[in-house]
Amino acid sequence: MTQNTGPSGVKRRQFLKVLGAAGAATTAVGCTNEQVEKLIPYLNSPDQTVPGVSTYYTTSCRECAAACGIIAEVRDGRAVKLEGNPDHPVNKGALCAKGQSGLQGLYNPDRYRGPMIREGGKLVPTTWDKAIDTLVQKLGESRGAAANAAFINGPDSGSFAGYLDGWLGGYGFGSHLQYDPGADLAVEAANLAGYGVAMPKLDFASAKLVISIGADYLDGWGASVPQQMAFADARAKLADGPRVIYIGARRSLTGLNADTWIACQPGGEEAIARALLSAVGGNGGTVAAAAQASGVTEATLQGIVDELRGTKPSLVVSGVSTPGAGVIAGLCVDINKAAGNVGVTVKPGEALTGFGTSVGVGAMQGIIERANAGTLKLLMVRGVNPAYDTPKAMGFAAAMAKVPFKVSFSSYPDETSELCDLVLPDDHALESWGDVQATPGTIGLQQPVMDRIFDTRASADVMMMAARKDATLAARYPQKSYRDVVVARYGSAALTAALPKGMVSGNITGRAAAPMSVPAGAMGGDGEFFLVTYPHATLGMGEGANKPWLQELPDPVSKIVWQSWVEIHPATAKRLGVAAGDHLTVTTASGAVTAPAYIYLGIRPDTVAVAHGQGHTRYGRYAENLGVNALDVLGATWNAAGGLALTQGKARVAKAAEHSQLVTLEGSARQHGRGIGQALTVAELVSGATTEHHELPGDASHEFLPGLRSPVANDAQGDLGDPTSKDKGMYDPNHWSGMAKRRWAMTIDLARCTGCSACVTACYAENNIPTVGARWQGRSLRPFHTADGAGWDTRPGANILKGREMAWLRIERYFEGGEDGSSEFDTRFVPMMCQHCGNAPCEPVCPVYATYHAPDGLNVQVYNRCVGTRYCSNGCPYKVRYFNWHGYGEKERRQYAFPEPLHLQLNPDVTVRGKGVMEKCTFCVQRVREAENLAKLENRELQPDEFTTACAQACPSRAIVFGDAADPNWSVAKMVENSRGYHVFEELNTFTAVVYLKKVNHPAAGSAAAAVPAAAAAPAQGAH
Amino acid sequence: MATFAEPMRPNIASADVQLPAVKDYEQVDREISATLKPTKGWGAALALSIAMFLMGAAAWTYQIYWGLGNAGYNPPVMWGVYIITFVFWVGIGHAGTLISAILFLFRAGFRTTIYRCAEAMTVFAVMTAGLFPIIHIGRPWKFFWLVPYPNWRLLWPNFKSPLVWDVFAISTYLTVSATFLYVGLIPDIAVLRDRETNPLRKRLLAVMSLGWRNSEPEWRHFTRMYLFLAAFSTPLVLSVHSVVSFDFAMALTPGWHATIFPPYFVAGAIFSGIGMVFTIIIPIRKFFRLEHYVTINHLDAAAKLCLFTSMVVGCAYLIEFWVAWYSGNMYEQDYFWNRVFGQWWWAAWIMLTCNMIFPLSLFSQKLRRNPTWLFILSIFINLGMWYERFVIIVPSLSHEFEPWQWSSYLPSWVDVSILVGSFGWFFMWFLLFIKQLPVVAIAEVKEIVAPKMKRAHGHGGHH
Amino acid sequence: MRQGLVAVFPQLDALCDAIEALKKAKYEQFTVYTPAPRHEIEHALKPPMSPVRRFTLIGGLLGVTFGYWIAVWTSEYWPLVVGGKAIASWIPYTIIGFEVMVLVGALSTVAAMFINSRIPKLTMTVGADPRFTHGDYGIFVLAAPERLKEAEAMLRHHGAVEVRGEQ
Amino acid sequence: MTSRSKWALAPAFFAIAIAATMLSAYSGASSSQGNSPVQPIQFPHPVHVKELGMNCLYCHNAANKSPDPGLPAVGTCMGCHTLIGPSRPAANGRPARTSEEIKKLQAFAPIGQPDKWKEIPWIRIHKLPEYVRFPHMRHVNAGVTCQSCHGPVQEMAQVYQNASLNMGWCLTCHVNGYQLSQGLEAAGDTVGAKAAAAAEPKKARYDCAVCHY
Repeated sequence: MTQNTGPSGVKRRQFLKVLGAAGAATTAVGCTNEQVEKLIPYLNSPDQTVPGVSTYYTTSCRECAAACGIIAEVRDGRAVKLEGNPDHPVNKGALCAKGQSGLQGLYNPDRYRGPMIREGGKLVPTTWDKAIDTLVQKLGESRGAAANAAFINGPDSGSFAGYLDGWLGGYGFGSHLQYDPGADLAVEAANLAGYGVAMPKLDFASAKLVISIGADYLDGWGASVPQQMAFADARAKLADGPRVIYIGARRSLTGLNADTWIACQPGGEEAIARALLSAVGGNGGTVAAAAQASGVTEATLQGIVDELRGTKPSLVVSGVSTPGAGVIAGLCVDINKAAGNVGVTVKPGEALTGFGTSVGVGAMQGIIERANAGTLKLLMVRGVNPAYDTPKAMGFAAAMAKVPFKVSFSSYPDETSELCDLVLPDDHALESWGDVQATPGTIGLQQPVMDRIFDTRASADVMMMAARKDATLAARYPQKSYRDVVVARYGSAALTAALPKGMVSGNITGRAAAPMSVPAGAMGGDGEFFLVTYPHATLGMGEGANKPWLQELPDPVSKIVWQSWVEIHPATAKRLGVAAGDHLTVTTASGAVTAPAYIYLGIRPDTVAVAHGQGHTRYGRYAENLGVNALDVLGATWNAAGGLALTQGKARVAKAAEHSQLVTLEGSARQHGRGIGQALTVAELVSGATTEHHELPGDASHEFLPGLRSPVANDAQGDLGDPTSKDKGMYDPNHWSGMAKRRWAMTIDLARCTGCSACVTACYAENNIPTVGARWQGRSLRPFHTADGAGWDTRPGANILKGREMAWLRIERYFEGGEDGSSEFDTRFVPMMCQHCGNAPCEPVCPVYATYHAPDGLNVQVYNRCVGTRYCSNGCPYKVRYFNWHGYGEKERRQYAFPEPLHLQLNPDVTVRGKGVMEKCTFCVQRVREAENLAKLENRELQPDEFTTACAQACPSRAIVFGDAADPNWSVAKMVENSRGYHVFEELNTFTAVVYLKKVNHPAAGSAAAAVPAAAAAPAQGAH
Repeated sequence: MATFAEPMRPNIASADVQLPAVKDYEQVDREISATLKPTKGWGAALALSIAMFLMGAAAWTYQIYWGLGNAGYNPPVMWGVYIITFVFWVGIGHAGTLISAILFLFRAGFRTTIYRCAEAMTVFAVMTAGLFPIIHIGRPWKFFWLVPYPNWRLLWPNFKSPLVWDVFAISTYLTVSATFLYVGLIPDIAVLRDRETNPLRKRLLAVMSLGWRNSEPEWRHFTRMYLFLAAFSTPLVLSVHSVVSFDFAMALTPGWHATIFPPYFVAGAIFSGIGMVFTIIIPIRKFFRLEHYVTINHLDAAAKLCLFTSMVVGCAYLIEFWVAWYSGNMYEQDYFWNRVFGQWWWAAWIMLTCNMIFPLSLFSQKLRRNPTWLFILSIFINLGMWYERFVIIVPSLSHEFEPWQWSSYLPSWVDVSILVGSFGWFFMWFLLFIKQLPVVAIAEVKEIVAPKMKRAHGHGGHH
Repeated sequence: MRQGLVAVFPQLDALCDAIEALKKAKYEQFTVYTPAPRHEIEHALKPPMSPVRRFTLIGGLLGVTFGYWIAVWTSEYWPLVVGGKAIASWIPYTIIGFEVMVLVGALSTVAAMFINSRIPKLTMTVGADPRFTHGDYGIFVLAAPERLKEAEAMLRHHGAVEVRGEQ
Repeated sequence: MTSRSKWALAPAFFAIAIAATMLSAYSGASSSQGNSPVQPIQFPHPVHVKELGMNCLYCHNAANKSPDPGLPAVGTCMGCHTLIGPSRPAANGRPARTSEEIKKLQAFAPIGQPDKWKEIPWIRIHKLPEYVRFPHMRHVNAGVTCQSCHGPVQEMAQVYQNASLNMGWCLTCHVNGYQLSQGLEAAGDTVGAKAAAAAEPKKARYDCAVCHY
């Protein structure tokens, strides 16, 4: 999967409209229609491509500022999968859920199919000629005065920023604004001031103690993938890894991955930071003052302070979202400096250079004022949606209405583009040229991986076309297209050589200016509760909401999908008489939102929290009319760097009359002593005491033997099989097919897994898993329906409310401890997929052999043989089998999951399952076969670790290892022998092929958990 | 022949069940033939049944087109109303075979007048049950893959799967019980044929009677065959519900994976079947004026059997709980707690009340001999036994090993329509049957009616 | 060339007396009709054991063999391992063997009854009378024409209410 | 008819029923075997393969390196047919001829005007269901001749589906093995077939998940 087939020359690939001779393998199982099918050959064979064989192109991910390198798998002219570029310094081959969902941006069914112009109050399709003429006319009308026009762009650390400013300058306009509502500008500003870079590399592995003050580095804060990799690498050092403390009012995913959570009152972080600064010898504050401000006991804070004082090296990260964030971020810089962490755990030299180029709402305020004053004549917006993602209280949409002419370069109809007069839809990043600064000295290249699918144009090309129609500017734009600009910038030969790697050395100059400095707002509001809002881990500030993979990906903390929710502490919920799903209305001076309550242990009793990302009124079929927009309750309050304060103070919370069932994948949040996610403390790990071993009273003891109990062919016959049997057929290791020589297996290291869920999206992308939560995918509620769709269950996530999600791989999130409502609870993230049991309970019950055990150790599901008795699911103790209740893969069905052109993403190597068919994780058998075919083609044996599954490939924590456990040269064969290994429900004698490695916890020195091995865990394990 | 004043306490294990009001063979022919005349009430019941059946058929058609998602499945509860109803109807069938075969072997005389009704019930119940696996899989046209036949894919079904055992058991059961019913009917059809005046009907009955003449060699082979069929049906009926119970017992699921399942299911099946026999026979004996054939003594004897099986079933319930506790297996313990006191308490208590507690009333002879009470009780038993299967299937699947996947279940309108439709289907066939063919076995009743003798030395009742 | 006589008896003991008399008089070919099987008739006739049981045995044995065979043969035909169980697992195949045994055994039993009773027969049977399916017993005697008179007298003597000649 | 002969009919009926079942089961009634649609251009395989000696891989050039065999691009056709036009004068002892089909081809692809070229909508003949993976390169590289499955294409004036493409048909080879000599025989290579007569049959995996996933 990592083979790069570099292009021989720098030219736009001549992919013709046709998809090649392969034909799209998108028909569902069971349809043996004998329609006349056409075979359309190419007119001319494209170089380097073989029909039916994937080509791989490197490019850069543009879904967030981190600028990861990606490889796009292109089959017969269409991109089918995005994977991390293993050679890229930022993400080293991994890719988060957001990045992988770039494909659903590319193939989004609601994309603008061509330019649009406002006629008679409505946006109507137009031609590019007319659109550009209109643009040229409007540019001409406004040119001259810098204040006449404004251009708001999304975050872009590439050279396009300079190019854009150059173009704007040509008309006499001022520089553009890079608006990023989700960027932590306070931290970027403090880092820039303190370290000289906006986002230094956080080297968790070098630290012994990590203190995060609200920095959600695993939730999408900063550069998700590299931080997560570094964090997982650090935790994988086990006993030598850092102890992690999280300080914040709400336990985010980062908080859940910390060993200790200090439930600090919003606004109290600064005092804690000051106390910590004192601890390392700086001029800070006292612990008593911190305890006073934060609502945390003095003893607890003293413990942290002492720990920081006594532990070197440490790492203190700030990511607070209050108006005072700038001060706290500065304090954290001071702490790291005073503790000598700079250069050790905080590495400015290896900074992530995708950051530090954006501005926040503080800067948007200027545009709003100009618009309201009537001086703004022309507003251009690209790659960002300010009408949605600025607080409603700021009145952006109203101000925008006062601008005489608004141009949008948005690819998707969104709240902003719908207000515009001209829409010039941009090519998707996967269809266009560009570059991005990845790390100091490394530029990530962005190239089109396929021909554009709609009548869109790269914005840079549009600007060029407009400029060429202007006599004064035409000379400055001699190139045919932006591609030529990029080629000229790097040189044709150099670019040709660099593209296979996807990177060139160098630094992009002329990027956006340093962050602004404005007076910070203050905490305020009245009410009983603090209100914390936070960017959704995958939907971000709403930009991911139109991608069904991200909507269907459970929030890593709440496990809620397709819905907004209000987090509330169990004790508070009890006091208010609120049950899960009861609606809560959160009211501030700026507005109110109402959403169902999610009762969450990881939030302070005096705080409620709402995630951003939902509540779109216009952003395509997958985003619209879902949940609420948390920006509705935020005022125009920002920090000293102009970044929006997501925590602004207090709010009133009242129980509303409605109730909605939570659209969650969680059945029970507790393991009930069943040992699914197991953990060790460092002390236990070091002493070798095997504790928290899952025991089943009354059952014969099964002492765990590390590794796979029945590694190769024997597992096929099982313990009960006749070992002397002469006729094992292909299950005989000496059979000519050699299949039984292999035992595909997997290990999952829970010490690494952070629960980020990138693997889940990778699985959706690889295996054509339908998303089932959209409103129109629900079931019928009565026999007769009217044409308007009444009579169908149109609740968001209606199928998921019935437990019918299709995710082959899910991340279970169990809490241990905290039954009394205390903040001391442990979280276990357990990725759960088909365990490929040696003795699989699902197999013998199938009446038609649709599921059976393959000689190479796979538990196979043959879709076309499945008759749909669903007995296998009843037999499965892991509950990892999923049934196609509706025709998700059938175009003519209401529940069709791949509306055109989303179906172009479907993996041609994987069957799209039809109605009435059972499906489950296959260990990516298509990749196994592809690797075998390739090896055979090259007349060689499979190489160890030659390929891996989609989940393991994507995992930013590198928690998943896949391979042939029967061959000692594969990594997995060593991993299965790890002493931390265990099988889930081992006592059932299923002999699974998935070995989990226990999580390792670092309890505070002197705490009960650290002192007495397992004592803390035992009561929680025993009770049920 | 003595005349007995009712009530007389019959001996369930003896053949000495008398029909004092039936004097001679001609009376049997006359009275039982008289039941075949269609009445308005029967027509209305048939129309209702057909309407119910059509409703179910429409819902099924809808489900086939739009997908199983329109049923109430809530994974991991992947089996729902259809499998519950399947087991329910298979269970109903068992009483018929018990009465016609097992009680025949045991020489339990009270079976004679009710067995035809029970056996017809068996055939139609199994016919109904057989539909449900086909409804359940959602794509009924794939069902034939469960049947072993040579094919160009060179594929065969998996004989290790309990579902293939089901295919064999249910199809064998349906074939054997339908055959058993039919061969038992042959002499009766001959009786009808010889009494029939309508030439067309007479011709039809002649074909159906296969030329049966009541000759002694025919009877000789017939009784022998009947004995062997009864001998085959006896282990068959025990095996069928054992095999059905294997559908559950062979899976690892807590609450299913238990060795007690086969006897527990067989007892439950017979219990539910007797309930259904009461539901059917009590109205029939009233509306067809057959009180002097199906006497209070017969009902009393059947009620004792009902009480017995109820106690067996109740015992099985208690043993399940006890084993869950005694095993120390946390999954089982957790599951049973959740079943009785947790999420599913209401269903479990419907089951326990209807199947364990209400039937205890049959310890009272007065109630045993009260047809009205027996009828009311039988409705509760039907309900309770449907819920028993609900309680076995749904709570187990919704509360398995993996807490993350614990869920709930609620049937949808499709499920309910098909359930109701199955009753329509069953009663449609049954109602058609009772007006075409005798609901009381004429020949067998003649066997227990004293024959005419020229010498007055009593009947030759020493068998 | 033999000719037949049909005698109708309203009473069972009359019939039995007639049977015994016919046997004593060495009438070889006569058929008894009865509305319901009665042991008295059997005692009088002492007929040979019905051969149905042999059919049952053979059918059952064939069935059990076929049941096991189809299960084992198809498992070996395309060996696929499920749940770590042996490819041909004879223990569960007992269920198949048993069910097929019952099926084939039961069907051969019925077939045996059909074959031995010579049904289905669609033509009118000589010597039968609709009364024999109602309340009366009957005997159809087939004998040389010269003995018919004697037979008729014998039958009437024992209580036949009607005796008629039948071809 | 005597009653004895009536009884003798029963087994005959039974035998007919079994025969009918077997016939329907094995006949492959659902196969599109023999399907031979009229193509937009009547491409004469015999002329190209037999007379001109072109290798299958010249046009179906991905067959030995991809799961898909590949269909010649229009440019591949025009590589020759730019020069070889519809009208051929008599030469080398061969008579003059006019080809309607080359005219059609050149209508799809006018010479010298590549921007006016249109795709040729060939009609698909060989089609496996979507749930079957058939990697052509594994078979071609294992020495399975094209004719083993596609039949004597070199003789087909109009291509038809030669084999049933049913699962049982696939398995015959996978389980019993592919006999190289038979494949060569089908390809018309009698010499090679004789030489390969002693070769062991080449078996292939018959695990379900080799083809179905």
